[in-house]
Amino acid sequence: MTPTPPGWAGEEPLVFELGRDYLGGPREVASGVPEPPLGELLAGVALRSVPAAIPALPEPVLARHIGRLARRNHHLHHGIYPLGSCTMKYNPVIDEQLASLSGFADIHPDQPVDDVQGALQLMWELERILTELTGMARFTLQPAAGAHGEWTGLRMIQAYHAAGGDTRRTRVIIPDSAHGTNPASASLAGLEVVTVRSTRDGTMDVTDLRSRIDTSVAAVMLTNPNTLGVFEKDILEIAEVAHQAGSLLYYDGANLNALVGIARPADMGFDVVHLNLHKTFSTPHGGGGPGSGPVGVAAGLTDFLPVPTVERDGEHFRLDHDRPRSIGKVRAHYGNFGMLVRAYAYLRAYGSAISRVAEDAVLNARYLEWRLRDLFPTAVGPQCMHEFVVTTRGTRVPGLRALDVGKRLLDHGVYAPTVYFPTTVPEALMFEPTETESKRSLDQLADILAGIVAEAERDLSLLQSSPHDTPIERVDEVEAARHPLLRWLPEA
Amino acid sequence: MTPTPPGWAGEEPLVFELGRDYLGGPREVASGVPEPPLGELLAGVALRSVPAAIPALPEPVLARHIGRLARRNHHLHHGIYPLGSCTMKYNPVIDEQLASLSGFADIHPDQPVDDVQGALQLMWELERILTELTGMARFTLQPAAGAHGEWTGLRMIQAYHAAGGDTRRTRVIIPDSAHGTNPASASLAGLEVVTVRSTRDGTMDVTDLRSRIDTSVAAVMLTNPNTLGVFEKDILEIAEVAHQAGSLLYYDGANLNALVGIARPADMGFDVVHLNLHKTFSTPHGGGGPGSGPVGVAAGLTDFLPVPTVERDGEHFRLDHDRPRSIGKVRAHYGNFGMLVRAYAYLRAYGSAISRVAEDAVLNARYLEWRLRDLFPTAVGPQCMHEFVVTTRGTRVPGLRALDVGKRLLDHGVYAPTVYFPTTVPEALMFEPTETESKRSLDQLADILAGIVAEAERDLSLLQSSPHDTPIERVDEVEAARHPLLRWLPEA
Amino acid sequence: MADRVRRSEEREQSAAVPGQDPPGTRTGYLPNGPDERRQMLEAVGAASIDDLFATVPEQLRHLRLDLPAPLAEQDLVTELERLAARNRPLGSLDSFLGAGVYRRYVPAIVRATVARPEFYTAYTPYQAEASQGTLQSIFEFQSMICELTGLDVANASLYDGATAAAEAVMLAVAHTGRDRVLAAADLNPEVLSVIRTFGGGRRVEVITSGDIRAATSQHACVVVAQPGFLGTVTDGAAAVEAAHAAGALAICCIDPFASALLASPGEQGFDVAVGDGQPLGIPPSFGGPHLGFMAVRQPLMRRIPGRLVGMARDHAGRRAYTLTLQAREQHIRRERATSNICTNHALMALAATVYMARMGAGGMRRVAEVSIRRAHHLAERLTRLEGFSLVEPDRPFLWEFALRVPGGADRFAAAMREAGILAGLPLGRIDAGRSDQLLVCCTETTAPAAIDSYVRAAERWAAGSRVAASQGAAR
Amino acid sequence: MADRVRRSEEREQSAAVPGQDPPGTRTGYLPNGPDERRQMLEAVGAASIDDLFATVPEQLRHLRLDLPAPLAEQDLVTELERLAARNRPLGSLDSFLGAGVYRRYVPAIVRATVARPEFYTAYTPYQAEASQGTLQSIFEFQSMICELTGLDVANASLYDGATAAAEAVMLAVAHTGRDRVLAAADLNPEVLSVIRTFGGGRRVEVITSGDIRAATSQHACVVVAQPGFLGTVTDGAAAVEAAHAAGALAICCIDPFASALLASPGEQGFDVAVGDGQPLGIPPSFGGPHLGFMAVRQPLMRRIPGRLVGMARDHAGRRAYTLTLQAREQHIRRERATSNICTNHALMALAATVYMARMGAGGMRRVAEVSIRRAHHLAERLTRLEGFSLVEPDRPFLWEFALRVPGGADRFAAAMREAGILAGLPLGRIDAGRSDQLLVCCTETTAPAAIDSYVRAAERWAAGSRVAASQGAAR
Ligand SMILES: Cc1ncc(COP(=O)(O)O)c(C=O)c1O
Ligand SMILES: Cc1ncc(COP(=O)(O)O)c(C=O)c1O
Repeated sequence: MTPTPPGWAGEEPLVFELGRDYLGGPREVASGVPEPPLGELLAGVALRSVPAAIPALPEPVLARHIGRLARRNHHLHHGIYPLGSCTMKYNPVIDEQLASLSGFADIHPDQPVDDVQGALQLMWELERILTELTGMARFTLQPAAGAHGEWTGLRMIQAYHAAGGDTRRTRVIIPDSAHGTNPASASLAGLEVVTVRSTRDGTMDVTDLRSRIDTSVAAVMLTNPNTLGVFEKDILEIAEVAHQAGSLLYYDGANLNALVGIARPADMGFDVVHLNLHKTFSTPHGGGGPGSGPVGVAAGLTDFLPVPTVERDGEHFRLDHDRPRSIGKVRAHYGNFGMLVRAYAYLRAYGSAISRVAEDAVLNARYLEWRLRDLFPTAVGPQCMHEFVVTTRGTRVPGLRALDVGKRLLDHGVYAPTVYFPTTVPEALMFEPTETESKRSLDQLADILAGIVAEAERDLSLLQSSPHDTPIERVDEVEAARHPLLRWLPEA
Repeated sequence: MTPTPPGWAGEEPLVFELGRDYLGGPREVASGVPEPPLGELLAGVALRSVPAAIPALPEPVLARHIGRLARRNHHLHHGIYPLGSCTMKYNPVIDEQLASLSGFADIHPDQPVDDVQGALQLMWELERILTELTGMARFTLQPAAGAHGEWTGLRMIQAYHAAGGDTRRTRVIIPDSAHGTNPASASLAGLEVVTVRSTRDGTMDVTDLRSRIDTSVAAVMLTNPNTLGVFEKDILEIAEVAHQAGSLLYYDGANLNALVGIARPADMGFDVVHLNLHKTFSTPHGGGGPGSGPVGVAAGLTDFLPVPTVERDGEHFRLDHDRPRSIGKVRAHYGNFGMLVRAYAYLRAYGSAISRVAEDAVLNARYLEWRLRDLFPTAVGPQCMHEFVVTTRGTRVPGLRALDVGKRLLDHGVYAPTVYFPTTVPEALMFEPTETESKRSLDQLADILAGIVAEAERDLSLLQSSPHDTPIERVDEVEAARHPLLRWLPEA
Repeated sequence: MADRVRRSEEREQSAAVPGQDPPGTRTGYLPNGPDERRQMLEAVGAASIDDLFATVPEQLRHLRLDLPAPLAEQDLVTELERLAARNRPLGSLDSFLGAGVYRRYVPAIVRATVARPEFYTAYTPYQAEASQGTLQSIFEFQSMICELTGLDVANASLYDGATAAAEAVMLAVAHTGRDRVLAAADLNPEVLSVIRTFGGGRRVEVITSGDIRAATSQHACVVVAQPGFLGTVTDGAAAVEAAHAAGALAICCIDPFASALLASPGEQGFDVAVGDGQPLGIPPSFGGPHLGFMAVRQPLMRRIPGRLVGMARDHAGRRAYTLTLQAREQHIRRERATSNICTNHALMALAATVYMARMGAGGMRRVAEVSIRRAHHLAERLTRLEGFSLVEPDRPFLWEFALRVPGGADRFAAAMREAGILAGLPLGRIDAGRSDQLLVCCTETTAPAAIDSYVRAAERWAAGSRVAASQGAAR
Repeated sequence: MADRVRRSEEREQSAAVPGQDPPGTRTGYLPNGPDERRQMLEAVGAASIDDLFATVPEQLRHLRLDLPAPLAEQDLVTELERLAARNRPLGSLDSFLGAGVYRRYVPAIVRATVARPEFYTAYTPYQAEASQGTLQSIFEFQSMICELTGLDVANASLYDGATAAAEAVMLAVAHTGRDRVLAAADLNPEVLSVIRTFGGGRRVEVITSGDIRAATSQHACVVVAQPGFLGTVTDGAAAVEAAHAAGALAICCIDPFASALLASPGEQGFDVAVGDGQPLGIPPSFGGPHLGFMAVRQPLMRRIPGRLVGMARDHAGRRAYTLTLQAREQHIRRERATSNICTNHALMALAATVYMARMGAGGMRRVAEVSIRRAHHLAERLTRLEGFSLVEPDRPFLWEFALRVPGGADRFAAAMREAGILAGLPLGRIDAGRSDQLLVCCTETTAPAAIDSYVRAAERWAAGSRVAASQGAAR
């Protein structure tokens, strides 16, 4: 490989190396008012002794810095992003433009309700659509992400049991294949985690569940389809088991893309549901967030929703803060409203055709799984929903590792699938193409993977040292963790 | 070099290869009116027999196509763009956002004037600023680019002479170093071109001018500083010579960036001036356009301005179409208004500090010239204004060609300077850094060039086969011209 | 302590603009501060900035310009928003204005694309290796224009439809060596007057005629519009026949949506098609920047003005795009170039390319259809009112029609404007003989409710003019 | 001929949504058409789409959902613009609302950056090699937050200032093993109630007190705000001293602009600083998405929740950035993670990073200063009016102040709103005892003319309430 030129892919300095002007800055507005010395206005107040070492970069310098950083990112407008469990679907451009309308972006949460009727109506209508899609009685739109929703839901479940005088329920049952946020959220809510095994077909082991459930269990938490991309076929039985033990059933909606418009969590017996609008309803991931994780509840739990709720009186919308059984506030204000606008726009674009999303998501996954059938063994058989897990164990190439396949994909302008998750599958590669990839794109990915396996058969080291054509090669992670360098230092 | 991966830099299919759907398309609005068969509404009209082969691409497919094409462009947010004569200065982001305000973008040229007072005021004020900066009496903002402005200016000069009963003036004097549009515009105006030599110091040869000027000359066209980046030191004498012969003096304002706020064409004796807003006043180049080329005239020529002009009556602004001596219309409507908004915003940001632009533009050029002093001989000595021309003739490396240096720069994320222009200098490299490059960026460019020359001394072939790290290598231009393939063909 | 900081800021002050600027703040978009400036001046051996301009005669320098104070970005926004607020956007009215500039829906992805710095901050793609994005998109644009017009070669863009028409005429003049032009009387008047100004320099005589069959062997070309300025469909085949019979070129000024639906210029035998691509994803913007396009038959390839992008191979055999056939252009041929055009409207061509790729031929056709249906529906309802009639009732029209209104078109339009309706272009402004006529346009952005409002307001006007007429009779 | 085309379109129809859809049109954002779908179904051996869902019990399927019809993009815009128009943007009013959410000027480059698909369509940067852009920008964000707060380690973002404060409390609880929290009485009430909800699950007791010195050895931490909710400056050093004396952590909820001007939390001795970065280039957006940030001292590094980006080397020795110390996080540690956070607010952190890099510490300080000057000027003028006074006249304040108004704050605010002025937050909504008080805010976007309007309107109100009072007295 020729050395990476500074131009197309070379190192980019830090903001701190591009300027040292900690005192200047862009031209500022005139105050337009009398200007007594600041010391008079802030008598006795301790001011900074030295300015923060944050340089003011002239716009041309900053713009180029941003332009060069932008080019160092894989993103959806560049190539497929088949990260399993993450639902990296296309984010409609119009939704970005709509969310930035001043009527949405430039409104304050403390404005009089008459000033924000459109915002409240949007939230009210979005809540109605989400209830229709899930069968739940009501939703809170407040949680900022899936994990936040999980914790909010668990807090409501705690409140529900407590309100029934049942204070012994301190445990949550979670399958071994669950996403890490499930146990972490339980723990943050002060609940203890009980893990239930999966069967060989990847679904929850109902026998194991029966053996572990008792009156100490506040909730059973499930993802459906689960993180292996398999529909929990025994879901109705699981619901019965949970409910009979007095437990509630919690739905981690991260995988709703497989079922949206096809089947509803409420009908499966779920009592509490969180949705990831940044997955199923296409609000962008933003390099890590923001997301939005609304939580829906069955009729018996609506009293516990966080305050405020959005209510409609005829043609008028209002916020209801006066809910005495509420778990309280889970964040400031009313939710990631900008994300709600995007999700609402997305849902209105599909409207009654929303099931087409799930249909194509599943068809795409099933097709890609089929295309890869001779390359990698699947974890649990070939009947996936919107995503599937394969393993590099047992392929034609001994020593082939999931990580190396993922890294080599980067050289082809394809992001790696989720690797080593779920943790129940060794050397897992978890593919979720989503419905917004074309057949052409899936065929391309399958061809690239076939090429990689063939290449690995010839020379595994090429994979092991990959990627080669990305802005950087593999990072020395061990050293990074051993001597963490987490910030620029002025004197460094 | 490893083969370019399809991901980071590989070939991108054409739109026509990404879809074949010539009949479908995105969901459309309902007409909301009765829908008789179209044949009834268009009785007897010949409709297309086959649809145009323009496919409708689903948004995710199109977005990725655009994203991948975008990455294949050098641009100002990626690296320096030192194209001489092109003034590739930074384009402020705010100007883009302001031009897209609905109050500017969503107005129709035929709206009643009361609906567009803000637009007319903006144009009126912009005209005032341009007259202040140039000393001309009035401007037309209509021409869409510099060349369009040149032709418009020459048409006014023709009208001026004709109005004075002087119809024998059919020739234009243009220096040999002039930009190609100058003679081409003259020719389009029906004028004959007379070329005047430059002296060794790069300025116009006044003796040669005197020998060629006579009563057949309608105008002398000059760029100042000229295309060698040299101020026409004899400009006042040239003006006298031209005027004494009854000729007018035309200013190609492409290089005003060297002088804006420092000196004015009117004071130098110019009668007609065009400005390139897409150079001096930072409206973006857009991959080739649109630009904007307003033309200013001295008091004696204002009658000939294209219709309409923008006039102010007290607080009210209007369009004046009733100008009997006008040369008529040079384009539809009133100008590239969106560009005028950007230029106006730019000029208001600098306001009375506008001379800082010229100061830094010249300082940057002079500094870069100084940094390159030992690498390349300059064409005409080291006292450049905003740009300078060097040559690869007579460097340490025999056989070093301007083209090869330019191509090798591309490997470093730097665009090539203008090469082989002006045509009066063999193997010319024409650098115009502009005022929006930092010293750091200029030092980097100088270092890269030093590296390239050193490399060439060792191995010229590396340059001759460059670029290596761009999305494509050199193109077979001869073959391209011999068998021009100018469009995709459905059956190709 | 704040004061200590303040004092050290004063260092930064040196080169700042005089006046009330707070220390350390910077004006405009200049990356170099006083330190860099000092270092650079020293390096080049200049004692001061003034020294740099020593070659400029002293008497020309030291201007005292009357310019407003520099503005902070925030103040700039306030200032420009104030001006923008003094305009009434079409979106805040019910607009029926067309006449060559159309309010069509611009898909979000079109707007987002032209806002990308990779495209808008790039220059003309001289260095193909670092400009494949722009080059490929232009190649796609050329291909689409060829598809749309049914012709063989399209260029990378011209300024607007009017200058494109003028360039086409110049092409015909050069090609035939003739100096007369026969233009249909119903060309857009803006287009016609630009043709005249272009022709003027080279002493080309432009004759308009209602009868396009009047072409003779002195004519370089026949120019017609599809649709005509008044929205009606032109018999292109007849124009082509007449032109070719006279040995002249046949030029068609075509609306791109007309081309998506009707028999294309190529299909009808035209030699050159030009037009304005504004309706293809470009906002009205008070008349510009819009997009001139031109397509010609193969034999005219080397006469086409402006840039051309070709598909080729790079040295590694990869597909590559590059500017080609540059020997036609000003930077090579100077006074013998086919045109003086250099900067063109590439970014607008990109907008049109993305628009067409999003909509496809099918989507564009449906946009045309919905526009036609709405216009016909409106025309039908209006002409039921007393005193309202079509100016050309016997000619088929697309989405625009000339309407005769009672009581004067200017007064009618003013009254409608009071009701928030831009009723159309009063044609008396262009032709005094048409002061009772209005050019009315519908597009896919014309809401059905706006059509209802138009009809209701026209009803009121009709009633009013009935009263006025009867009062006039009584008087 | 049009009909021939029409008929062939019907092929495309097969999988379309039932109803009035024209043939061939596509709904939503699905790239595959009926042909591709057919091929794929065949390949996987499914007879129909329905077959794909065979593992879902029959009784759960075949929903009949009550959802609106799909919308074309143009109709979607109409619909959403209609809703947006039912809101009154702050820019169309004279706004003096703050209370934790500020209308600060957002530089154009900030808006343009977060609109770039390279950033907004990327995922959490798991694969460092293909995510250097996001990773480096987060590293820069972390560094800036450290600089701003004067602390050692900052994370890659949290949801908002309120959850950041709650996470800080959880960190203190875990770190100290104690379960009581002493919170200043003037914490933002939103922040305080979120801390309570977070604490509730783990049975952490949150006590508020006006006297922060009440910290004991049972307290995990002391939490104060800079400035306090009512805009006044907090004596951070005193809080730190009290906390540390009790062996508790000192946590500061800080406004980033306060941190640009005042002695930083680090300088004052705090262990943890949290806050909301919304004022750093993020629009109010009705309360979200905003930006939680957190910085801690070095010894607390491994307790910090959320992602951390570190600078490292790649195998070729180049500088590289990567997610690091992941053993704190849920995907590794599951129930023993420091927090459950996964998705964070990275794009908002990018906005803040670009904002800070554009403004610099100096620019931010001047923004703070102009806000302070305006607020003090307004306060000064208002308190000259009869019946108006500062609630805390003896404490220095920054750009917000609590104002006592005659006649009831709610009524006053409503009357001001009639005049187009958002006069501030009526504090009675939060604390019934403060129904005569209003929290008033000025920023650099508060036009001096708006201040004049406020004073004039308040004068009218004062006059009116004098009249009312005298009438009341007369009655
Ligand atoms: C199955 C599952 N559950 C929960 C989550 C957590 O959601 P969030 O990242 O929005 O907090 C994820 C996210 O990746 C997930 O895939
Ligand atoms: C010196 C000079 N004159 C004229 C022009 C023509 O301007 P435009 O490209 O805007 O037509 C240019 C453009 O490059 C130029 O550099």
